[in-house]
Amino acid sequence: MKLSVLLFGIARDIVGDRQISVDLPENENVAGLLNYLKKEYPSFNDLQSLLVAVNDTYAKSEHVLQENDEIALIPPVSGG
Amino acid sequence: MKLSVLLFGIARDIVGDRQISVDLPENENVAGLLNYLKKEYPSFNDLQSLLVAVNDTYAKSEHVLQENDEIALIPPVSGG
Amino acid sequence: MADYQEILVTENPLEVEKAYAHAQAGNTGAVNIFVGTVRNKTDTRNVVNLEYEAYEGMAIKEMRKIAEEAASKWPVEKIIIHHRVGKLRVGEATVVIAVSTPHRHDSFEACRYIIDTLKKSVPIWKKEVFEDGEEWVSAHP
Amino acid sequence: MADYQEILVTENPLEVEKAYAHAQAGNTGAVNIFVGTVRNKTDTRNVVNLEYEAYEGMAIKEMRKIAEEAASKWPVEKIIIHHRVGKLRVGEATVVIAVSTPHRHDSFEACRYIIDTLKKSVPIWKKEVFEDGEEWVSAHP
Repeated sequence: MKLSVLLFGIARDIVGDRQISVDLPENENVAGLLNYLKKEYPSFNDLQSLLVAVNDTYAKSEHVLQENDEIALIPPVSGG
Repeated sequence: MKLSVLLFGIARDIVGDRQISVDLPENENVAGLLNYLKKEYPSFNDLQSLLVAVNDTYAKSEHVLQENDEIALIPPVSGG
Repeated sequence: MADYQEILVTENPLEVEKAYAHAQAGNTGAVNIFVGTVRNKTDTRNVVNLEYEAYEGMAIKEMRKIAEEAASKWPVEKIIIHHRVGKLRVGEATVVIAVSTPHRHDSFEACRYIIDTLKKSVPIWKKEVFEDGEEWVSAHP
Repeated sequence: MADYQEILVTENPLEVEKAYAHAQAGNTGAVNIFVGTVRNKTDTRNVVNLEYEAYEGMAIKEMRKIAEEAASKWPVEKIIIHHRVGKLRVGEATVVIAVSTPHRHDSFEACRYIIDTLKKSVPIWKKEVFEDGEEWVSAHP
């Protein structure tokens, strides 16, 4: 399945784009997506944390992704 | 000695004036002034507290008063 | 008066933005502001208005002391204390305290210390005027 | 959205007085306001400006959740959270949080809970631009 992933902050700088498209097996979960991205972009391993949001909500590792999900990578936040 | 005492809040309402003059023995202290006033105006005994300030500072019971002091009665404060 | 403090007792309406502007300083990362306001009820009685009276010279001196104590306990940049006196309507600000610090937790703690201490020691008195009478707050046990 | 909350992410300068005005309510006796501002230094490096970026839809959703949590823990009247994004200069306000409650300690505690939680969970990112480089805050261990 094709997933579109939104990128912010340092994650966007690492990838060099606001959004990427990734091709993963059906029923892949959040942990699988993160594994894939950390291999493609090793600099992600240097971050203090890297979370995934699905449809505007933080998602757990075992959360299964679907093609129409709005997926975003959340590097360490620093608002306020 | 003659002392002038400033009155605020409920203390002013009890006495009915912003200021009173009291005549006390030389070297009378804060405790003596309060005793005198509580006899003259028994309603002072009903207050939650009654402190005395001398020259803009809270004064202890044993503090000795002098004729030129600025003396004020401080009923329970409720600022803020 | 130390120039990190600004202490004011006034009959004019208080402006939160003004206290904030004065609290802002170059090394500030955080400003905590406390605003006390006139509530519409005390227990179940409707408040019509409030009257504040201050022993002004001493009140300012006591507020300066409190600001000094706060500045000795926390690394504050600025401390602003504006207290209103006179007749106030429901909703109006009675006191505005603004404290700026490099880091946020200090701003919360110093500001809370200042309002808590102010309520205990500063010679200002509040009279609540109800629809059915009036009362000096906290006067009686 | 519950009407006791007002959550805003904006590129426009924040106004403390506006947040205060919205937090005011009839039964309010206390308003605590926290303002985060751009400091002129981080450690010893001079900050030229800050850039804030938000994942806006999710940021608003997370701030609403935080406001709901605060409202379930303390008897709040209103919760205002205004967060600035874009390019900010030293001294400008990055976030304004205002919480009104009947009694003052609740306003301090709820406001502090909101800023502490916001800093942990809301998807907003800050880049510090120094005289000699730039850095996403907290990105690396």
